[in-house]
Amino acid sequence: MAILLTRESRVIVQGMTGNQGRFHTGQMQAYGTNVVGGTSPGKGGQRIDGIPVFDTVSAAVKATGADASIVFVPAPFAKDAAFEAMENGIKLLVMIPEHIPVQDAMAIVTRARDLGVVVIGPNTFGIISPGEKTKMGIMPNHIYQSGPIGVVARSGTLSYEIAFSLTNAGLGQTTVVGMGGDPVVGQNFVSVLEEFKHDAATKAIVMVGEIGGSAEEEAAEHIKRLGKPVVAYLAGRAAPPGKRMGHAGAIIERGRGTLESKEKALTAAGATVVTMPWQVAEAVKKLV
Amino acid sequence: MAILLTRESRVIVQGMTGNQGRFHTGQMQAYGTNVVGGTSPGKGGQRIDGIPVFDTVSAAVKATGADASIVFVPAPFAKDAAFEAMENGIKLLVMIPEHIPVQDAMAIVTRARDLGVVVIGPNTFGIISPGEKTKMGIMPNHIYQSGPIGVVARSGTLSYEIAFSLTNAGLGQTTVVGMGGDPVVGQNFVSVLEEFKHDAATKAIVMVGEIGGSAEEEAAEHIKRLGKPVVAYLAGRAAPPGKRMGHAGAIIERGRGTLESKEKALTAAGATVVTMPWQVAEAVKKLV
Amino acid sequence: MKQYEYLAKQILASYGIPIPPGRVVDTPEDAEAAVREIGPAALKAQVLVGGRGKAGGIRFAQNAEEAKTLTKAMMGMDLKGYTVERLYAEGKLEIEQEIYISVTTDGNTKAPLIMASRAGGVEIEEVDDREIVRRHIDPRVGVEPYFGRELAAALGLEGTLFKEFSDLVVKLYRIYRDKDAELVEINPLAVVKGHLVAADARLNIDDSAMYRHPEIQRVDEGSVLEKKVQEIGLAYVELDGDIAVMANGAGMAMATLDAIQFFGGRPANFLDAGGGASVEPTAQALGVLVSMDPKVIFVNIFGGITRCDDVARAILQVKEGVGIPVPLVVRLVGTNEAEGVRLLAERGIAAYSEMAEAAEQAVKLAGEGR
Amino acid sequence: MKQYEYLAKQILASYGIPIPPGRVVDTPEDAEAAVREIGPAALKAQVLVGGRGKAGGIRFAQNAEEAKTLTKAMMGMDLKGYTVERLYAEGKLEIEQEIYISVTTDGNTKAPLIMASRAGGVEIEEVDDREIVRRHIDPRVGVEPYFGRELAAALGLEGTLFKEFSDLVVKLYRIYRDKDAELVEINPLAVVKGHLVAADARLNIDDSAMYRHPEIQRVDEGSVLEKKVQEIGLAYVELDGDIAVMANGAGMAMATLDAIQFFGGRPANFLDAGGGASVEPTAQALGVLVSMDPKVIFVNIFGGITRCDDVARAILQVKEGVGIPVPLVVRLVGTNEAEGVRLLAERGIAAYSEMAEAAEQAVKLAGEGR
Repeated sequence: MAILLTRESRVIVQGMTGNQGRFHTGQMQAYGTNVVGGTSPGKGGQRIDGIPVFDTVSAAVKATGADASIVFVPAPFAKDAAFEAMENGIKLLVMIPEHIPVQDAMAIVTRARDLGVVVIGPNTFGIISPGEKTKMGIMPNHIYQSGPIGVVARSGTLSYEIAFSLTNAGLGQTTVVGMGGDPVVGQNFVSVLEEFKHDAATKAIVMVGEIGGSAEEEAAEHIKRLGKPVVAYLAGRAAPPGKRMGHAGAIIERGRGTLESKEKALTAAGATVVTMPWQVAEAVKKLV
Repeated sequence: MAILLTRESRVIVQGMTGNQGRFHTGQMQAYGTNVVGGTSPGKGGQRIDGIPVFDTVSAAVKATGADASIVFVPAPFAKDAAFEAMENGIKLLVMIPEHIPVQDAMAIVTRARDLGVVVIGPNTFGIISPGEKTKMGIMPNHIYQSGPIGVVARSGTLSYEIAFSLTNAGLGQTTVVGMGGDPVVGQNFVSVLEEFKHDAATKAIVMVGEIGGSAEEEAAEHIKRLGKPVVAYLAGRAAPPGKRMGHAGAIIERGRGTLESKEKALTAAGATVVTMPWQVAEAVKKLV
Repeated sequence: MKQYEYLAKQILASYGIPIPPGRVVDTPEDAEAAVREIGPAALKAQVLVGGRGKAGGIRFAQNAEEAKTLTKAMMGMDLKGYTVERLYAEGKLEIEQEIYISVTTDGNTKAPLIMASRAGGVEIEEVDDREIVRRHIDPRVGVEPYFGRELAAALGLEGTLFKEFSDLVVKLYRIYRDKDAELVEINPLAVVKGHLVAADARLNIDDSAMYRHPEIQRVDEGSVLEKKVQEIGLAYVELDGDIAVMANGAGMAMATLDAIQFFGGRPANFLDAGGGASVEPTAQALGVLVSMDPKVIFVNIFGGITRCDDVARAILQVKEGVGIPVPLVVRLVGTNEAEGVRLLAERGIAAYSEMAEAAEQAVKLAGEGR
Repeated sequence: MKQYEYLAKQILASYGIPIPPGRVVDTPEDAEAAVREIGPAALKAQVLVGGRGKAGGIRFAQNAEEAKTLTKAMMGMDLKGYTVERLYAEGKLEIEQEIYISVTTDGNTKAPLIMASRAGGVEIEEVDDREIVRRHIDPRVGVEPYFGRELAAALGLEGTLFKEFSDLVVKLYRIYRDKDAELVEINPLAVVKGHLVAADARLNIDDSAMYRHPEIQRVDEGSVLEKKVQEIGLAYVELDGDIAVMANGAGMAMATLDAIQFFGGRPANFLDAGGGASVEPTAQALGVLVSMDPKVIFVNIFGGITRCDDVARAILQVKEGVGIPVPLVVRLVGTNEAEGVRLLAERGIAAYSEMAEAAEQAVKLAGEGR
């Protein structure tokens, strides 16, 4: 079992003929993802590793019945790609590119809400469901393993670190979701926790958060009614206030967004809060 | 009984302190409309004929529980007024002004669809429900009478002509709807016919159409399944092709929109088509 | 408001759509100089009617001398009722293919409609429906580049044309939005040396939105009389009959024409005096009808916002001012009817209350009818 | 990308928002001339930090002579770590009231957020929550004038201020949209002689959107080193410790700082080498760390897209090029881990696989820790 992405998902790759698109299409196939097609305007008719390339998503969907898409086009073209996917019936959309203008991200996410599309990202490593042997993303294949833990993270490498430590501790994952590091992304902790809540296979959840924003505080409210144990690790303890740390937009504002307020809220909600990434696996073990 | 506008409707007037707004507020009250308030930015706190004036629709709705609004502001401000009404929960919106840019009308109508707002107009005389003694519009009060006929028209004076001839023939009206003369308006014959279909009090329907567009052809399709008799009168028999007749945008294009094609479609659908306005009442009499 | 081709093309060019080299000319000498500069050129009459080419409004000059001669012949010529006052000298194109594309508003779906066809170069009305690709645009989404690509794919374009056409669709929609266009049309969108060029263009701006486009040139349209009435703010169209007509409301005015025709008469014009015109503009409009020298004047009013007494006052003002030298038939009912009828009766004008009777009488007075 | 106050104000003014008269000056003579022209003026240091006023970055010159003296004193002064390189001489305002207003993006609701308060003039963080009016904007609708009126009403404004404020809200949102702003803030929005004036303004443009704003001036932000690393395209922030740090991914880099602090060390910087940086930029970034002259360099990599062998190659390139004269701790796991570890081992560098162990060792080598 898994959330959002399952074996039934029929995946296309937008921007499949670029370096990144081509490489990760291969990686996804190797992992087991059902990649049914790709798009690259002007290159329709080609095949890459046996997968048909189309000029438009419209043509790809018609020919393959795709319902999910992963986008690899450069940031200035990402909004176009996202709308092309959504207006042509794609219901799960993974936006890999970073540096997408926030206004574009807002337009994408707003439209997605109206159309009932689940957007993962932008600026995400994607989503992987080890139990279903399928992924849409750029995460390394070998660090995951099937098991009962759901993982939701803001940023990429940190989640690899933690997923790998879970795997090494014998704690496999149902699904690992990367929400994306940008200021405006499709998911938030609440929406992903809600999915995990309804996934019978998920027995415990790991939340990987950061300073800035108030997503963790909102998640805390939700955790009270979740009915499943949660371990939370938040990065940014050593970050000085007012400084922006990369594209995570980790700026501390007005008490909200400080590590203290987040950890306090999460602890009060019943979550186990750990201080360092290497403490996560141990904490999870105590709960399952 | 009536459609869309009933005695329960709580009406505000946007632009109530202007000449037109003030005059027609009086006329509406005289007819029986439940006018609960008006708006005029910067003039909040005043009263006009005992009706409270507010600075914003938000304040008016909060104070009066209004659910319907009639807009009298000049065309350049009409889009703003319409959005103010819709975003503040108004569900029936009558747009009197003419010369509203088509792009603005399109934005209004699109948003209305998303929010479930019924828009009458723009460039309309409004809507009147004689049986309920209530109106939102600028039509003369004395020419209507309560009875079993539903009337839907594109343009104003022509509908007065016909409504008055019905009244004079002893054929009162449930509701008379003016869809408005602009290229893009909130209603079409199909949507209004559908309302009349479900109004038990309406026994027969009069459609007043024009050359141009294909609204009448689409209505014909609907009339086949309507279950109520329809009399149709269409203006523009003598209009030469390619000429625009006023703001009705009556331009004949490609066979669609000619009087012949419209009358043929309506006749085929079972409607009684008459040639001149003064033949309408007689034709209706034969049907009820 | 229609724009002359050269104005439309200037706007297209400002959005990065390629247009041929060209210059406006209004004397034979101008044309001579222009052709000397740009080489063999089409001389295109700048009039606001379709089908110019077939009507002789587009001629080709191989050299400057020819341009001078042709311009001499074309300036001042009558083209479907419009006088040619200026030409657009435009570099001759070696056209390989002609495509049609336009964006307009579809009142039925209440959405922008884009139409394209590879059978360009003729009026779209003459193209087989199966050769036209029609796509509605969701106004909440607008036109992102993918929409252009889908359209290019639907037309079967490939390579450079696929890319250029996709880009052009985005720009065309932007013009439609930014400029409040009723219609923006490129026909033909020519393929020249493998690239797209807007060989002809039409741009109609929404009259109601002109107030927010000071950057767009006001273009006079229609006959002298039409312009005169439009200046008063009323809708007016010239027809070819002899019964001058005024009514209030576009639908009512149309029905009035219908009624005249019904009784065998021929209306001379369409004049919508508006839903609530006051004395002065109504009198001015009536003055225009008098100046048309018709056989009969027929005024058909159902007073809603328009007050019958105002109409009566306007009639009397004209009658007692410039005078009304032809028979006048007045039909007057509705708001303040009694007062209006009384005012007219005092000065010897009997008003009808039934539209049918009044129309029949107007036709009879014109010496027509059955 | 933050904009200097004077640049922000130019943009505001281009949207019709009233700003005080002002001029950029960078010499005492400039300032003298400016004040001679505009009269008594505030001399405002153009630096990209908040709270300038309290830090002495805003001074008032009553006359030209004073302006000269003050400018001499202010030019080159250090303001919260930033050197003052230019001033903005701005006509002194008789402020009757100070209002706060800003538009920003709320990542939680994924919608623009407008905040306003009648307690303007101080940082909004210091204003009582109950005195702040917060309204989200539906991005599908944007800001129509009514939204401004609702906001003006919520603030309790009346008369002229009601109208001016309503209009200003529309313009401010338009700037936010058109310019891809992360933040557009007017604080204080001053009431002067009963009218609104933008007395101070902040405008931060979304870095990711700068590519589509050639009209917006690029503003250098940060220290020399920060600029250098940012030019390579990596995210870098200077801190005040002595352990130089490089990691891949913003989250990972933050966690690395946390780990160093956890073991009692002090990180010298934040450096996100990116999710997939190749050899060259990684080597460049590492070169920057070397040039910082830290006690220890700590490289913490979990290879996802980043390949461990690429990182190893970058390390060796720097080691064998400019050299790495301080202790180096490398933690390397993930994609192509074996190859990367082997490459390093060949040149005598032992890589850790556990982040905790590596961080502890780095702290130990810096002579710190518990």
